[in-house]
Amino acid sequence: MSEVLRKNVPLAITFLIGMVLFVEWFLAVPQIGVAGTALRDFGVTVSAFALGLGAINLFALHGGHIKARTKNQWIYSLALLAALLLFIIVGVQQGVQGSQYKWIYNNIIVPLSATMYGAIGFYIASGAYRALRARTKEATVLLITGVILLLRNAPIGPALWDGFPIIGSWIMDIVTTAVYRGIMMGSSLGILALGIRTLIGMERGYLGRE
Amino acid sequence: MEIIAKGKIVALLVFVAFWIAVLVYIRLVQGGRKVEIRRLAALDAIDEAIGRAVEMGKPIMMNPGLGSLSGTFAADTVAGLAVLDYCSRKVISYGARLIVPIAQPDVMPLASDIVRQAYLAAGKPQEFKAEEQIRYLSPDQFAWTVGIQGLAEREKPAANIMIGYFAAEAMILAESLARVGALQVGGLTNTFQIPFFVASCDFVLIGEEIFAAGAYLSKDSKAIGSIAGEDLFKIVAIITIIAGTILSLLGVPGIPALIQM
Amino acid sequence: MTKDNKPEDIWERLDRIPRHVFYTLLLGLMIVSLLVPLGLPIKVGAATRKFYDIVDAVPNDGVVVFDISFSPGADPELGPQFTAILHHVFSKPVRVLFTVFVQDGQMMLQIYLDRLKPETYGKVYGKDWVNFGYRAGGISAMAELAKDMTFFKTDYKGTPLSELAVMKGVKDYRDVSLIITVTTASGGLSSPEDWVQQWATPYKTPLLVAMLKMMIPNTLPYFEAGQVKAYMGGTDQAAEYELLVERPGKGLAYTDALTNVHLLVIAFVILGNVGYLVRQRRKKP
Amino acid sequence: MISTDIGVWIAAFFTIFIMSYAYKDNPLFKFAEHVYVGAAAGHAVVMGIVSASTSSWIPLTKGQIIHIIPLVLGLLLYTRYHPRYYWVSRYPIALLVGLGTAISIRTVIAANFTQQIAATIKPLSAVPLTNFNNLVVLVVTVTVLWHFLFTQHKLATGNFGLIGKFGRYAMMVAFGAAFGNTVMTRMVLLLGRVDFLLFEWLKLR
Repeated sequence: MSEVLRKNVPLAITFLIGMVLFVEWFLAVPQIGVAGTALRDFGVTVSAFALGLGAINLFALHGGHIKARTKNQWIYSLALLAALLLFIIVGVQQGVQGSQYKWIYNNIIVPLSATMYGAIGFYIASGAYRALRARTKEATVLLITGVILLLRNAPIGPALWDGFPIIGSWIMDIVTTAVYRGIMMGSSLGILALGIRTLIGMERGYLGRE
Repeated sequence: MEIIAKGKIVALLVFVAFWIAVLVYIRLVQGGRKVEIRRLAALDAIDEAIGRAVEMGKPIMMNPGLGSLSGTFAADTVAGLAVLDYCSRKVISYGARLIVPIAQPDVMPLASDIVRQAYLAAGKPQEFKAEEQIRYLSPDQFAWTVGIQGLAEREKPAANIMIGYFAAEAMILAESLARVGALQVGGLTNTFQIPFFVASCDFVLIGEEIFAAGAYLSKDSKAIGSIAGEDLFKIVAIITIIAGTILSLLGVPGIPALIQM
Repeated sequence: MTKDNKPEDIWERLDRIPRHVFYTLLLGLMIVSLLVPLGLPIKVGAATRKFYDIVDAVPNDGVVVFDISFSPGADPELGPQFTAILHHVFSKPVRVLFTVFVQDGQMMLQIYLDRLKPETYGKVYGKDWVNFGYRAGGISAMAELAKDMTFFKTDYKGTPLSELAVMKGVKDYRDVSLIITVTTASGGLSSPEDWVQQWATPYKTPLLVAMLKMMIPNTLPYFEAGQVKAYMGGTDQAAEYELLVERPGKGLAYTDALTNVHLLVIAFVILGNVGYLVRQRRKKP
Repeated sequence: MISTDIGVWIAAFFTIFIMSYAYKDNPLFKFAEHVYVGAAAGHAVVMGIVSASTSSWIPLTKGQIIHIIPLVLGLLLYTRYHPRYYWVSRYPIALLVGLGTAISIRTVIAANFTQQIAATIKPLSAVPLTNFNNLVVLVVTVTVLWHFLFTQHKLATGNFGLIGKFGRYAMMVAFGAAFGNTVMTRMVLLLGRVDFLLFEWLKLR
């Protein structure tokens, strides 16, 4: 009995939800549409609850560091949990539209996230230098088209030869389109196959420990 | 009255046919039909990278990516975990150390189980140190990335295998691990990021190759059967494109419209 | 010739330029270019023109679904595009419904609304535009919205949508003239692909995508297949749009610096290859 | 004159701390990194609360009883920490997995497969260049697909193997181009931070 509750029912739920959504999508049955809508409505709320799980994990991990006074770490853990609590307290008190919440968001999250993202600029520069080398035949092809596109995006390219923007755009619009189309078609089949196996209970990794 | 929604007839037919084909191939493979998946160069590279790290006495990092098990990228993550299964057995049988950085909470218990099983199979379960080896970092993209950078600086892995879903951080990861001298094998379906792995990793599995690699290494009949079904549909797609174009050139109109019915 | 050794000659030096030299030059060049702009001329490309024309062609009182799905990290590249398009949309007699499917989008939208001030365009909240606010659920919510434009029930402040004049006659996808998404979202949340799959493919709603330049190749197959009507990506296109709507902004300001940085990267790639190839040749007897 | 806004100063310091890592790992970076992780997690929780309350809690308080279901399911997610009843969390997860999988795959087949086949099939055009481009798209799409044949050994080796090989070179052309094209995007993001430091913090203009 407990085996049924623990495993079979969840697998059946996944399957049934899948079927409802497929019928809703492919067939014109209005009644199913209502069920589909309700399910997706539920999904919105349940995934909102899932956002709390990450916070709990952080509390466990960094609370542990603080308690154990882990060398070179606990003080950082303290900063982490302080930031976490600051956002939750201010956010719950005044909502995301509150002026103080907007202030901490704009002055803490915005610069941190923007700078992390921006730091990729450093890595792509050193990466271009290191990786765009004529080491093998394939790497040489990569080097040549890479430089053509760099020249297309920098006005010096067109100034040197007005063919750069034309060739660059042609590669992007024609060759890249077709290549990505081929890759996309292939991987969509892979995704589809796994999705089908998941819905019929052949892949049950998401259930976690047995 | 229409029963099938407009614009979805062909899609539904293809969907159902694909579903059947995958199930039939899985049955066939389970029934003993021999389906061999072509060996990919990047897979040999995984062995080579592990061997090199063992010789150097340094750890091996295996990264199953940023994806979770319930989102759009579940498929990529599952492929990464299949490769993790293979890597951990190999690494542990050589007596080397494996580090697995984790982003999503739901991936952690699975990765942990896989590595624990490998230690059990090698007869040395007492050597498995879950907290040290299966490193839960953060589901936040860049916090996870930064955590991996830190791990790389401290542990200096000699091999870095990254197969799964990767986003903008792909370039940072590949550069940071190159900094510490790791031999790198990457694999992903996210077309935005494939160029960066291709440029910065020593070997790369591109797009669908990660599913084939997972199937090849796991020898799982369900995964192998699926690849056979996928191949059939790629051939069908190729034939449709070529035949459709020939018909269109001969002046038969409306082939694309037919496919979009 | 190990890592600790000094490089033996100029070629090895070129082959192994230390990272920090590169980074310092990069930052220095950016600072100088921003402080001393050269004002290099630019030309409006066909892609930007097409985007502009489609926005411009929305009929009077038409409904535009404007999706904001980027986070602060992408602000330098998407902010200028967003500002220029938003300025254009607000300058026209159309209704605007803002949707947000990534968490940070709500904040980004608010920041830009505060900057542009819809009231200066004569736009009244609730009558000319509405903000649905952030909704979790990604593609499921997006798919649902197509079938029922009042799916969210309330706006971001909790006001029932039925009480807002802007929603009058807006029932489902048939009442939407255009979707514009400004996005860096990954698949499943609000990526260009998601809008293609949930709206543009099944319902043929015209879809415009403003995104990072690096996202263009991924979106091109959809553009070529007609599922995306026009796209913008990158600061160069933002600068072009700024010219079209006659409102100079960051896009134009960044153009010089980007040009110079590209030259630096090209120079380093060339130097690296020269060093590498000369050394390879010397190794061979 | 340099900014007098304390918020700008905080933002400027965080920007510099994060940038410093490109040169070398250091304690200031580590501090910024930890604050970032904490703040992002806190913000996620707040946004989750907002979202759950607008889509379920408010309708529930207005008498729509059915909205009790997602709220209960959401709470059940947290049973995963319970040593005995951890399996109860499988119910909401089963819902999320079912929804996520079905919604993504039901559209993938049309958008990423059949429609892409249709888009590759083109009639003869009066413009020679268009015909040439259409041919290139067709050849590249087919050869790339060919490259991804894994179980068909006859098609993957010998002369037929060359077709897949061609596809692989086409991929390299595309990847090189995409790499070169991305440099712009990444540099703009970095430029945005430099812009902030120069003009919003130091106010050099």
